[in-house]
Amino acid sequence: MEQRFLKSVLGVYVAAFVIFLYGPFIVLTILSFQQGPDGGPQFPIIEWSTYWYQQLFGLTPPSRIAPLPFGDALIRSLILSMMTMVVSTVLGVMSAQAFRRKFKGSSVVFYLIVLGMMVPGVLTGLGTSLLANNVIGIERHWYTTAFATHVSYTFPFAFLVMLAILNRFDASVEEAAWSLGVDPWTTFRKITFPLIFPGVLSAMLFAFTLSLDEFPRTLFASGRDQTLPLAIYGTFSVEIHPNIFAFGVLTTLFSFALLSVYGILMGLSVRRARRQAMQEDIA
Amino acid sequence: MTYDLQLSHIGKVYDNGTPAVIDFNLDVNKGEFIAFLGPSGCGKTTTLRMIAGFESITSGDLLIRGKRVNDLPPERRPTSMIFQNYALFPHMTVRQNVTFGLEVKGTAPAEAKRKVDRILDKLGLMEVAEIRPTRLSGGQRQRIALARSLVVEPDILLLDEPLGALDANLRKSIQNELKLLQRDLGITFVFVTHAQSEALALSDRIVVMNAGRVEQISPPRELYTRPQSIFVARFIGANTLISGQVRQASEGMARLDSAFGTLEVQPSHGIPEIGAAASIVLPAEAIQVLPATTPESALRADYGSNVIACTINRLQLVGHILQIGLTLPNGEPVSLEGHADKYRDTLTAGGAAFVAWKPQDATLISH
Amino acid sequence: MSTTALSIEARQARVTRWLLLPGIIWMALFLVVPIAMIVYVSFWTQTTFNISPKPTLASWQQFFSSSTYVDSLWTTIRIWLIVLAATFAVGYPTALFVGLFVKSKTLSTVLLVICVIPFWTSFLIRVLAWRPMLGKEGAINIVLMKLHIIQQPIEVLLFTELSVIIGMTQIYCVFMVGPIAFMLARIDRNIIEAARDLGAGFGRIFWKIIFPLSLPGVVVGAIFVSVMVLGEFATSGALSGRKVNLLGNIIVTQVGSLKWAMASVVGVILTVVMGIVIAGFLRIVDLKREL
Amino acid sequence: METAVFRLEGVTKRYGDLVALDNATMEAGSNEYISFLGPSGSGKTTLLRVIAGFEAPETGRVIFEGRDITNLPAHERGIGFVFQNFALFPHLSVIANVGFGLRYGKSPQPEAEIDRRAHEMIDLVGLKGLEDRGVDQISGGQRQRVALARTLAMQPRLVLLDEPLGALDANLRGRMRTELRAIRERLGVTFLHVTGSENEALAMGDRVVVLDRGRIIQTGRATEIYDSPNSPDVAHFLNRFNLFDGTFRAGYFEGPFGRIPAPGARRADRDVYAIRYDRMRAVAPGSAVQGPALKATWIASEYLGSAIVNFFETDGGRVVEMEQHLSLGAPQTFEPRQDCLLTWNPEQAIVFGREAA
Repeated sequence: MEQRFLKSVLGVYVAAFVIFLYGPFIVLTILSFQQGPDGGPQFPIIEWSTYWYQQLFGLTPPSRIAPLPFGDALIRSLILSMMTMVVSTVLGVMSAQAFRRKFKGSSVVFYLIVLGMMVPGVLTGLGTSLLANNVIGIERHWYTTAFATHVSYTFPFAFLVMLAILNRFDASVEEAAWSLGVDPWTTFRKITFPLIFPGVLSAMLFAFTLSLDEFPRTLFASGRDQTLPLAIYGTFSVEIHPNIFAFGVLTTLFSFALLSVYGILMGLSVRRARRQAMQEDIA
Repeated sequence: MTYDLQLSHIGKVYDNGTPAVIDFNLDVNKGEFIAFLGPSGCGKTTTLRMIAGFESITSGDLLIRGKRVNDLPPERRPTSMIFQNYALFPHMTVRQNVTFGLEVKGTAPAEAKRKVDRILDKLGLMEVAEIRPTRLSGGQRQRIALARSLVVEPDILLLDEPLGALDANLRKSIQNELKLLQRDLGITFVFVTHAQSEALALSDRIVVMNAGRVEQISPPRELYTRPQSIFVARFIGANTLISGQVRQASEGMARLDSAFGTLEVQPSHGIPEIGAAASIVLPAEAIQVLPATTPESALRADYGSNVIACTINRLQLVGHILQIGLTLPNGEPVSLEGHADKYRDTLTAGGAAFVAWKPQDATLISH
Repeated sequence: MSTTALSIEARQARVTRWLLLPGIIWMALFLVVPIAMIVYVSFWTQTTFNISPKPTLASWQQFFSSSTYVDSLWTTIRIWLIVLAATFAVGYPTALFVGLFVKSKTLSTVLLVICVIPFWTSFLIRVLAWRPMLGKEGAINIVLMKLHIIQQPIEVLLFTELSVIIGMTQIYCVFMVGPIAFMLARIDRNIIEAARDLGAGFGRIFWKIIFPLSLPGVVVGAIFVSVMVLGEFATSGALSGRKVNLLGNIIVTQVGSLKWAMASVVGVILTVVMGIVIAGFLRIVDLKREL
Repeated sequence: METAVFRLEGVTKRYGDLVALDNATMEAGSNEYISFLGPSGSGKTTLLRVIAGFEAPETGRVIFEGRDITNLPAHERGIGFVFQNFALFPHLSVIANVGFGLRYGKSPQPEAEIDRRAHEMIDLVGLKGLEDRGVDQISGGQRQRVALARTLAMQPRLVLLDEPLGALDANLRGRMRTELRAIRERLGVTFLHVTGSENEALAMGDRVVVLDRGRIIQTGRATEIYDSPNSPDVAHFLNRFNLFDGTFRAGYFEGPFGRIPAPGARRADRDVYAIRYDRMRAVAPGSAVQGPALKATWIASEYLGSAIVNFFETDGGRVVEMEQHLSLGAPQTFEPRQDCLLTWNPEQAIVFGREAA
């Protein structure tokens, strides 16, 4: 009885929590339909319109409010996230694979890697730009210095994901392959990798997401050409218009759609596997 | 007199409408060791969890020492459960694990310490008392679970496959320990297992379950030698089933027409109908293997018409046990074993022999 | 005969070394060296337009003699502690519900996904979205006035320390929920049943069993939140109307005016604070063992 | 015995302070079935893993077909290994599991040959018709067979089996024992089989190797080990003997059952009297008994189906077991706490003594 009561209280609490979590987003969505080009990013709504969405795609006549300069920044961000994703996942898989064997100094190496996610972004960004700017004297670019800081941030996440996956990995299948005369590299390609692939995918997803939205590191380390978060940050210093809200709604909807497709596909494959298993049980 | 535990017409239907347990009836005396035995999914664990209070009871009455406890939550029932994975508190030392139940009850610390010390000592856990259980072996963890349950002095101890997580080596010795402990304490044990060897070895009575129903409740030996249904005959022991048709039946003797001629059996539960289809259930232990040289008259005198010629395929001595593999005339293989002293040099692999049994050693089950 | 060949052990050790090398080099070059750089540069000599590697304590003295700078250190610590407590208070009950009380695996996954979805909106836009929420004519005031709970709009909501705290709590609380829910979901249900079986009520089970077992999740969550809050500057910049100056804000302004040495001093102080905080948390829980 | 296929010379393996293998030396001939017996933690599995090349020994040599393979990695050894958990490749079908080594191993075969040999192996282990199933769609017994077929497809001359039947239930285990022996005899391969069950070790091995704390303490034919264990430890691991401490002096053993003659005692590091469970007899307390007489109280019995084990407690609080096989007739029955006198034929006992010749 006691527990059931607690459960309903907690249920209500969680509902409130979700409202807290989504409140700003809902307000942002509402305001993205503000009248344009004269309506500001605040209540009340003067008149509902899709002006700001049209503006994003350049469908409105030119006005005093310039369209958001996000085109190039978005492409740069996507390329940077891809690069970061690939490198940090490869590094993560390699290091986690190494950690399956006990070795001297493993604690030091573990914390060295994990340090990457424990150092605030401002510090890494600052340090890297000091290094590039004042000591080596090279120019900073999003694809050099910023890329380096991104990987040192996402690599620990990929590493931890892979470590968790490999910790639960039953090594006897690899030993079985060796005892069949298959060399370790082929064994990794044909046995280990296919089996840890779901983990690799989530490590990639992690790295990509973190890198795409990474801001403090990039701020110092990326030099002249902006990435998407920097471009957004740039609009802060001038006046804000609802077009940035519209942009937020669209990006969220886009990623949500991608996520749903992924979820539905996963759900279907799980259900198919379950149905197969059930048929086996009956047979 | 009141029973320690009574299940009267207990039934359980899951929320989705599937029945899990159907009309379960059982009276348990104080100090009895009861085993629930059956294949996975037969409802044995569900029944145990109903007794513990973790599953609601759909119908029927559950009585502990005469008191109806259907609606009591587990924390207020005088039962204690040993989980299959032991469910020890991983962040507490062995001593803290065992003390937990007494703390909850509000036992004075000094008294609690005395009780905990006594039980730790009894189960040989004193040396590991200050260690966390995650670092201990399976056998030790099992004993901690026992100590944690026993220290609160439950009326009934419920055990859910407590030997399942142990390796085969350890299982035998822990099994013995458990048996001796139960005899020593005199508490009622209800034990769930899917391994017949455990049920046979440990319990006073075995409840065989199949698909939610009770098939038979009997002491081990009776269950083994006198199965009451085809399911039990196939599930328990190593029985040979010979089917046929009842030709003649009376109080003390029934005759059955089978592929091996007319066979005699003493019906143990009721007189079968004449002409009915029935099976003779022949436990491996009831079968005598006799050398081919045994004179026919001697066979007839001892075993009547229950003699079948057979071929011996395989003889293997494992320790002092002779394992015999033979084939009946219809090609059915039979495996049995005997003490080496009994069969010393009387049988040869590849040779012919007789199998024979006494009418009272077999059981007749009507279909 | 290959008696001179390497032993199996030595061969495995060699493979391990090669697997680790790229990661170690990367982290050394792009993480350790940059941090060392901050320490080094904090002792450089700064003139208005230039900086030279002549060692001096000038920037350090400047930091500690300026009340603006020292205050920002205390503000950072205060906001960090408040946000940490708030995310824990807001997050733990949610995690308890998601990780422990929800029995269906599907539902708990759905709830977790719901918590994660906001992350697909850019962090900066999420911060910005709080402005029309908290403003004098913002959503909260509108709703509260419509409900007749208040007569006058609440003005302290925006461009104050409170708005920074509210914003950060919302943005970072999910980092608390995730690890705690994960640890709670890992608790074997039989353990809780065993405790009930021994007569314990919910309160005791919570304090003696559930909470201690979820502690590693709390610590991991706290580390996440601390790392992010201590290094923050965007939320405070956007929601406080420049009233709240965190160490991060100072670094940004100093870099903006090319005062590298001063930025480095603040960076070193931030590093020290961070180091103390993380070391403290890691004393409670061995991160490596919990994986 | 023909020439040894395989030899271990003074192999030692430590994990930190724990000595898993202590100077182990043994050899196996071709076409031999050797089983290993010992309590858990005795080093049986480590022994197999060292032979397979999954673990490297600190000292000693492993020799296979006349070659020192101590430093050879596992995939170059050509020794088969069957795991307790089967270790099938979960993402591959039955036939792909069996053909895996032929396809990706040292000497890759043409597809047609892989297919032929994989099918041949699947037939051998009786899995025809299941070729295209996923390995999670077949039963435990079938998985065991896939594991065996996968190993045998490589035609190794030596196969290591690490508790291969441990994951199967009792009924299946009995059947698989017979099958395993039959398959081995057909192929003439040497099997080294580690098992936790003394019964399995005795039933399956042509020879049995007994291990204790990393040391090989006895090697011999199954009947030899059973009838004459060379130390109290071996007798203990066989799980068939009541062991009594006492003193052996001048041809007599003095124990809790009195002082009785003990001719033919074996030399050992301590004085122990061993008598098999099935050699014990219980008689009424007053009976006149010649030879050993042990006062005891009946406490419990266990029904094994084919036999009954009775437990007695002696005055000293020791538990003594007596087994009666039901093929020898109806068993004795006892009342709770009934006093008895336990006795046996002293000629059937095995006595270990420090002073024995």
